Amino acid sequence: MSDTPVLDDIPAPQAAPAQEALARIYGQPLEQLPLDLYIPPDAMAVMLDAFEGPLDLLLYLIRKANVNVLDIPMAPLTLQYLEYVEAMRSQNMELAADYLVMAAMLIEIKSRMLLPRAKQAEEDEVEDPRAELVRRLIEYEQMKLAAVRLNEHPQAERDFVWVETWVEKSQMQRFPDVSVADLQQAWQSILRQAQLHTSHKVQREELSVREHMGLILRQLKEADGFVEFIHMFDVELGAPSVVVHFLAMLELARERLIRITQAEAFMPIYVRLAIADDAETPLTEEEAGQIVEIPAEEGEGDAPVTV
Amino acid sequence: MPQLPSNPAEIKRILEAALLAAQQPLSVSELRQMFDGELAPEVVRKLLDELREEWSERTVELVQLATGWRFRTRTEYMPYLEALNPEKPPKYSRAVLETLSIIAYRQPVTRGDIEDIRGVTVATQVIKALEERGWVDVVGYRDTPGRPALFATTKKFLDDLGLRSLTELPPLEQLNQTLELSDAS
Amino acid sequence: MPQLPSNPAEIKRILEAALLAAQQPLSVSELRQMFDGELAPEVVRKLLDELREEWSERTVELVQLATGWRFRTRTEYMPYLEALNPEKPPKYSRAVLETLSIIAYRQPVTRGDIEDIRGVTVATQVIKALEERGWVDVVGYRDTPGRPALFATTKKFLDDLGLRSLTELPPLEQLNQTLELSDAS
Repeated sequence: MSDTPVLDDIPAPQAAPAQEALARIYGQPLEQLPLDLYIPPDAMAVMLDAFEGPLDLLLYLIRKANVNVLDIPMAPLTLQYLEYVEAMRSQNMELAADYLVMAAMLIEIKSRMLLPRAKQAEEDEVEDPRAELVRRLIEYEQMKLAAVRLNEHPQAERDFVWVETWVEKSQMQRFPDVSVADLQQAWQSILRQAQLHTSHKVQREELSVREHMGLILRQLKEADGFVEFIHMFDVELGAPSVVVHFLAMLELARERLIRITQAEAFMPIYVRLAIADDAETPLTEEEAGQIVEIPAEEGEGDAPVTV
Repeated sequence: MPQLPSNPAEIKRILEAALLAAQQPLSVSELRQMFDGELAPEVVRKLLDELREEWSERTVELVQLATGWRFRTRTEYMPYLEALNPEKPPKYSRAVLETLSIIAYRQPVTRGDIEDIRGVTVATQVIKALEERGWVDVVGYRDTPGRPALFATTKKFLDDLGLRSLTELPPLEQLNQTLELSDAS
Repeated sequence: MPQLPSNPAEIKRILEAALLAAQQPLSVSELRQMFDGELAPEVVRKLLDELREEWSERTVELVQLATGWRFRTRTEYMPYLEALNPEKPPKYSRAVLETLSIIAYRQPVTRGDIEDIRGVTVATQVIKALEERGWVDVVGYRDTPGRPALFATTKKFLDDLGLRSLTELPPLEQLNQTLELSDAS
């Protein structure tokens, strides 16, 4: 019944060529397909695994026969395809479903090709009944090859590892951000607390004096000894600053945080930090006679800060 | 915010430190954050090119990916590194690889499109495996009955394959040309 | 299992690649696994020492820890890496903020002063936190029994808060008014 040439080299399932592996299963080449329609379940599983579907099986048959995809001999191809499918179907109906659809398609194409073509139609580029199948085979083969290429491409974790050197987090000390508003809020919370406990009166305090008190103490600490009074002032900061600085110095003296000394009238005035020795080792008689100590207000030094 | 060093060599070392420690690729704009955006993108790019050059002969290489720059070990060391890490990445079946190829080259595609090309039903776990790897995701739904999901590859897919864009995918075999040629004959 | 390279330089490069890619410290015995244990531990140790030396001037350093060897980003790059991954900044406790505001507004003050104002004991770590931050320091000692340290805010404190001087802090009077207003409402 077949009027198309028989392709001897398309392998039938009964006589698969032994030279080339049909597939590799668990690394072992599958060189031979089962010899008759009785296929042991294991072998069948192997065969089903070998093909990704009807297109894959068709491509295999075509490539094996070394025929042009564009000129597929439909009759032998269909025949061989059906033999494979029959073998599969006898074992696994569910998996053969896709294959059966293709079988129907092949038979349909084959029958359409058997129909005599009208003369006039021959001149007009009649579409080959195989065209759609060819298009699908080519597209599938393209994707099949692309998958192989893609798999060969270096892949993270399989072919290389990302470098991720250790950053010792504990070394990375992060500090909280504090804004003026935070301080303001903290102060308000202190006041609230204070109001709950006592009826302290909050007095206006010249902040700049406080700031300069700190500046003076720091200045003296860095100097680590006596600093001449006039050197304590930076006149370039302007009169208000000098005044505040002076007030701060008086306040520090009052709080006995600094000592201001002058050996005798019109001699340079020296300023230094109050040190422990001041209290414990009184000055010698001579020193005491020469050094005029600017007295600090008594009894105020350890008064609690009013809130 | 730390200061921008005046010395380009020092800036380059900072970029290097950041890239070596990064847990994901760093883009030029992310790298610029370290200098409060005060460094021009062209300068960063130039320094990155220099860094890539400097590291080209070493054990790890600096590569430019879809989402930014990152250091990775050279492939030749993988056989040794594998001995250290018993956890192997998944080895994908042909079904998964073919599905991935179709999504990569034909995106966005529905499951139906993939099935048409492959000629077989695509098992749910095939797509799931790719989604779990973070290589494909649903980018929309086709406006046809059933509103099937449209799959596309992700930036992670490009990053993991060391690609900057889909145009860097291996070119498809030009099988179609054969078709045209023999049609003409 | 890959072959043990005959060239020590090549072995060193493999160790380097492994350590750069590792997510945790690698011990000498783990590193030897890469060569199927064919490399003597002394050789590995010697090569690691050489590697440490080679990397000593670079952006990451090879350090030996209790559990093994590891590449670590040098601390000097931390501020930049931090800018890259802005985590949510930690917050100071109320105790720290209140102590800071008392030192800011009432400086110089002793710990006793702060306790008087707050009505509660001030924990040592509260003041320590502020000292470590470089925001307060001891500017002197009050000449009273026990000679308590006097704390004041530093220039860094002003800089970090964007103030030119303490006078730019909101005046207390205004604060009190706000308080009264909010209490009245």
